[in-house]
Amino acid sequence: METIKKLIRKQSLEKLFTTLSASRKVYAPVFAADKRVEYKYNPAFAEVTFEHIQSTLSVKNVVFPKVENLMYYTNNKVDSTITDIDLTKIPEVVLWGSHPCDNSAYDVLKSIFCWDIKDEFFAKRLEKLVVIGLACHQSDAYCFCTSVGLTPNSTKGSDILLSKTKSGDYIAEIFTEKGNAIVAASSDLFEQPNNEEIVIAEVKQTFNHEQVTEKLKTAFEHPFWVANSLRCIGCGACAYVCPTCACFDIQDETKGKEGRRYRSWDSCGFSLFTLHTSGHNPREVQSQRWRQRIMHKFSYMPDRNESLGCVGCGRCSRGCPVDMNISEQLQALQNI
Amino acid sequence: MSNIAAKAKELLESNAVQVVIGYEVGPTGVVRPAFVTDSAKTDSFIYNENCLQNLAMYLTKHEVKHFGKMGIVATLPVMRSIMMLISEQQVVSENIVVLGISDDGKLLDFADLSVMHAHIEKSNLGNPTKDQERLAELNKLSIEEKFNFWEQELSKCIKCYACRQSCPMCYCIRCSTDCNQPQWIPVQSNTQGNLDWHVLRAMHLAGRCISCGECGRACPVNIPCHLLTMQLADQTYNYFKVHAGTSQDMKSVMSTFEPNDKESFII
Amino acid sequence: MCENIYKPYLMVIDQIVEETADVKTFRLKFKNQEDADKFSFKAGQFGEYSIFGEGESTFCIASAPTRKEYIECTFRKAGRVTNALANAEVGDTVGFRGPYGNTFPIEQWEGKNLLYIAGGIALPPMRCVIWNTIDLREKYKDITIVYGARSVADLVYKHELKEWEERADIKLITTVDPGGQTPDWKGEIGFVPTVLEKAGLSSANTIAILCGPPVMIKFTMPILKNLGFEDKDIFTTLENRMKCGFGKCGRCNVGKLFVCKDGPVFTYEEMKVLPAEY
Amino acid sequence: MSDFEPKVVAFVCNWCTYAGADLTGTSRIKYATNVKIIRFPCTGRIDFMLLQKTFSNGADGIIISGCHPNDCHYTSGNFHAKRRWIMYKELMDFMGIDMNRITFSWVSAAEGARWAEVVNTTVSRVRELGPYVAYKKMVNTHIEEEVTNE
Repeated sequence: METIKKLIRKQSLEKLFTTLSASRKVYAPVFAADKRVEYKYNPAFAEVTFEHIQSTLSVKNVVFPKVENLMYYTNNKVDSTITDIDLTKIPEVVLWGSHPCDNSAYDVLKSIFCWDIKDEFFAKRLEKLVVIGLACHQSDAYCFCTSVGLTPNSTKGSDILLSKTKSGDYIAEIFTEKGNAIVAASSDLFEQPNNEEIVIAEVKQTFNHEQVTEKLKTAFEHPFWVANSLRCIGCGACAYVCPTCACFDIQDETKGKEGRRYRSWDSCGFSLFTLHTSGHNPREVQSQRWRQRIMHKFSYMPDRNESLGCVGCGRCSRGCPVDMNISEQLQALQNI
Repeated sequence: MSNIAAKAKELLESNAVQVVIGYEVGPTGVVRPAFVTDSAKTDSFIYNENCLQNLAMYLTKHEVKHFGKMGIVATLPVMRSIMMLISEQQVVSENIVVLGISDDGKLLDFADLSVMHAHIEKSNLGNPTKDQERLAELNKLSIEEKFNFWEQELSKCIKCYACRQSCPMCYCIRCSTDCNQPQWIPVQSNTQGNLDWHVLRAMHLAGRCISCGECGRACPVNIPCHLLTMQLADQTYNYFKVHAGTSQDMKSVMSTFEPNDKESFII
Repeated sequence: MCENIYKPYLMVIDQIVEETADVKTFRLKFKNQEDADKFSFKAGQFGEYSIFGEGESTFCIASAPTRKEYIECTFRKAGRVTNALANAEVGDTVGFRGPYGNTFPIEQWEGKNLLYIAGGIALPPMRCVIWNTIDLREKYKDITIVYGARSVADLVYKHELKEWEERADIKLITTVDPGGQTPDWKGEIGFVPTVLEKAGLSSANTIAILCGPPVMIKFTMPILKNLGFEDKDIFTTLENRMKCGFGKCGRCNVGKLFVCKDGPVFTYEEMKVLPAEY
Repeated sequence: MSDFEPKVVAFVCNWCTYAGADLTGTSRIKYATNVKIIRFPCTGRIDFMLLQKTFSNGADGIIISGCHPNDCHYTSGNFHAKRRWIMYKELMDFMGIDMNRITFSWVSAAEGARWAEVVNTTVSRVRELGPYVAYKKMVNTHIEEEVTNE
């Protein structure tokens, strides 16, 4: 459908939010007690922040939960049975106020989960998701969306994108039928847009992702990897906060005879990730694992899935205990 | 701090060490670990009050060890970690040169480990004041309040294991959580499993934690998990009069005993 | 209701063969006839076998696709799942997902000589293609199998080795590592590469299919090169840690390829351009 | 709560308390049937993770018992255990896990009557405390929220 532009006054946002909360789950960012920003289901509108740069964790969990059951089973040796998951129970969720980088990540995840056989768990959750994005009007030194081909007001992945105007009202751009349905249900809250200027954050481009991808084709054996990953301690923080990291583990958990098979987030930064039962590990040391992380996102994925595995949100660098700053590393890689 | 740079340069030039581990400032202004192998590049080393990360964890990291002898910029927690690592036979004292930093930020000259030992002995070995105050506050709570506090905090855990990875004492090549026969700690993150993990971590660090607080700093979701190990560090002293990481031939608190260890709860 | 790609078939253990002290072969039959009717696979493909409550483990399907009605898998007791499998009994239910991965291009091999080289527990992933080609015997010229293990006790498929040995249309060379022989051992003594070198084989019109531990591959490759094998005529089946089996979980990722989707069968030519992360 | 029957798990050492519990039986001393005894070679073998698993699998109380100090079949297993339990108890106290639900005791092979007393006092104390609701709640909460995302 064609993009529709509307204006919504700041005092009308609460009305829209409460209307939405009444009929479905709304997942919105709030400030936690320790000043971190986290997303919460159906918070009070007063809690919801419009002034955050980035939440600590990404919002990929609405389509790819950190733990997700794949089936239930009973193990009776001879008469074991399987019970399927009822995917029709997946609720409708409105994602409120997530930034363009996060919203762009759904396409990336789709290229992983649906490239060959379709992963219905992911696909169903995405289908039930409506995204009301919020263009960034502020940024910090870790943001680098402009370096990966996005902007602080990229529209990709949003059903509706709100952009703040100078007076504090919001311009709502509606891109999809899903978004349109939300606007239509509260049409009294939306007005014709005026010509007021909108505030968009400035994010400086630090590298050119196409050049990085090109460089990486021949950089596998480069000493760069060891030299620049010495301080990496091999935790999974970067992967777990990342909106596009989708590697997972599958495990069984039983109590008595009943149990479930679930998948949970995993990280290529862990040595256990690739360890064979024989004891052989194809990626034995941390530099190899760090290389895999960068290669996967910036070389293998563009090559294989035709999507860059990074949206420039900068969470991995903010969350890293040892400042493995990804945009700095990519900048360096571009020039090796 | 130019004298760290000078000392590092001297060590590298004389080939006394092949790498120096210290601190530098990253492009976003954050202090972070730095590894210098080239004597011409020691100028990037800095030292200020933000240099809090415990660098000792790199002494057992494969790629760092690989360089050969290591020089390491060491504040008190790092010195104590080094003592622990030597006493647990993870680091060979001949392989390291310690560039000690005093509490007021001055470069110390440690001719050998006995000098470092003397320095540690006369330092304040308790938990940092800020953390000790927080411990006292938590200890005042009722049992329900404590449980609620930790339940709430641990529900945030995403099992990224930054607490484990950042800890110099967590050097096991294969951690108990990585073993699945039996699966002590569930792979996925749920509050009960997270609690089990943090109990396991704290217990495995009982008598070994040197109160650097690195685990809590590393946590991306700000769980104060360092308080668990610090509480045990406190109690280790309380019961056994031992501070971890004071000498290179310290006996492990949890694998030794005294027949007259005092307790009041076993009937 | 949508199809759950993670849901396994329920299989019944129909037969258990103890190959060695820690290696077993299971013959599995589908619990539901509908599943059996729908199911088909090709030589080289693998599956995810599971004991409910312990998890899934990846092995190649060891039986030939020409033998319908059942599938077989051979595994060594090594980890949590294989230990649990080893404790299972005839009649127990296990889970199976598959088949996944690519296949040996046996149609392209028609009219050629086939040289199979396997070491230790690496014979099972090749057994499928070996039987497949033996069952279509008239389509291929000479079939040679070189199989080595640490000791006589570690040789798997002992009765099948005997059957192959007795057949005039198959040349079988078995070997055990020095010291691994028994007094009545009639095969070769020595490592696979050495035995291969001595065997006086030719690369003319021949496809080599190689599978074994990394150290065996490392020393066998130069010998195959000396014999004049071209990279594209050397096949192997790779093994990486896997979870999902269809290119989503990211575990078996090597370069831009997924061992589970683009493999497990690779030619040496394909492998050479991959990063050495397998 | 009147019909609440506590589930208590006892981890005991083979040489003293298990034999002691045997003596309780052969002496025909009756004691609470709420206890499930698990025999270990030595108290030194009782890992604290076992206790964690016991609570998460639904126990309301735990007893740990072994040889009196200096009586250990392996000379020092119980001394090691003692140090471990001191630390464990401090940690549990700090984390708000109810130590009134765990009894640590030394019961020798000759103390049949004492074993009955240890069990009875533990069971009646746990009975008064009621089911370990707080822990059970924590164990069960994640299952709904994470999976269905409902």
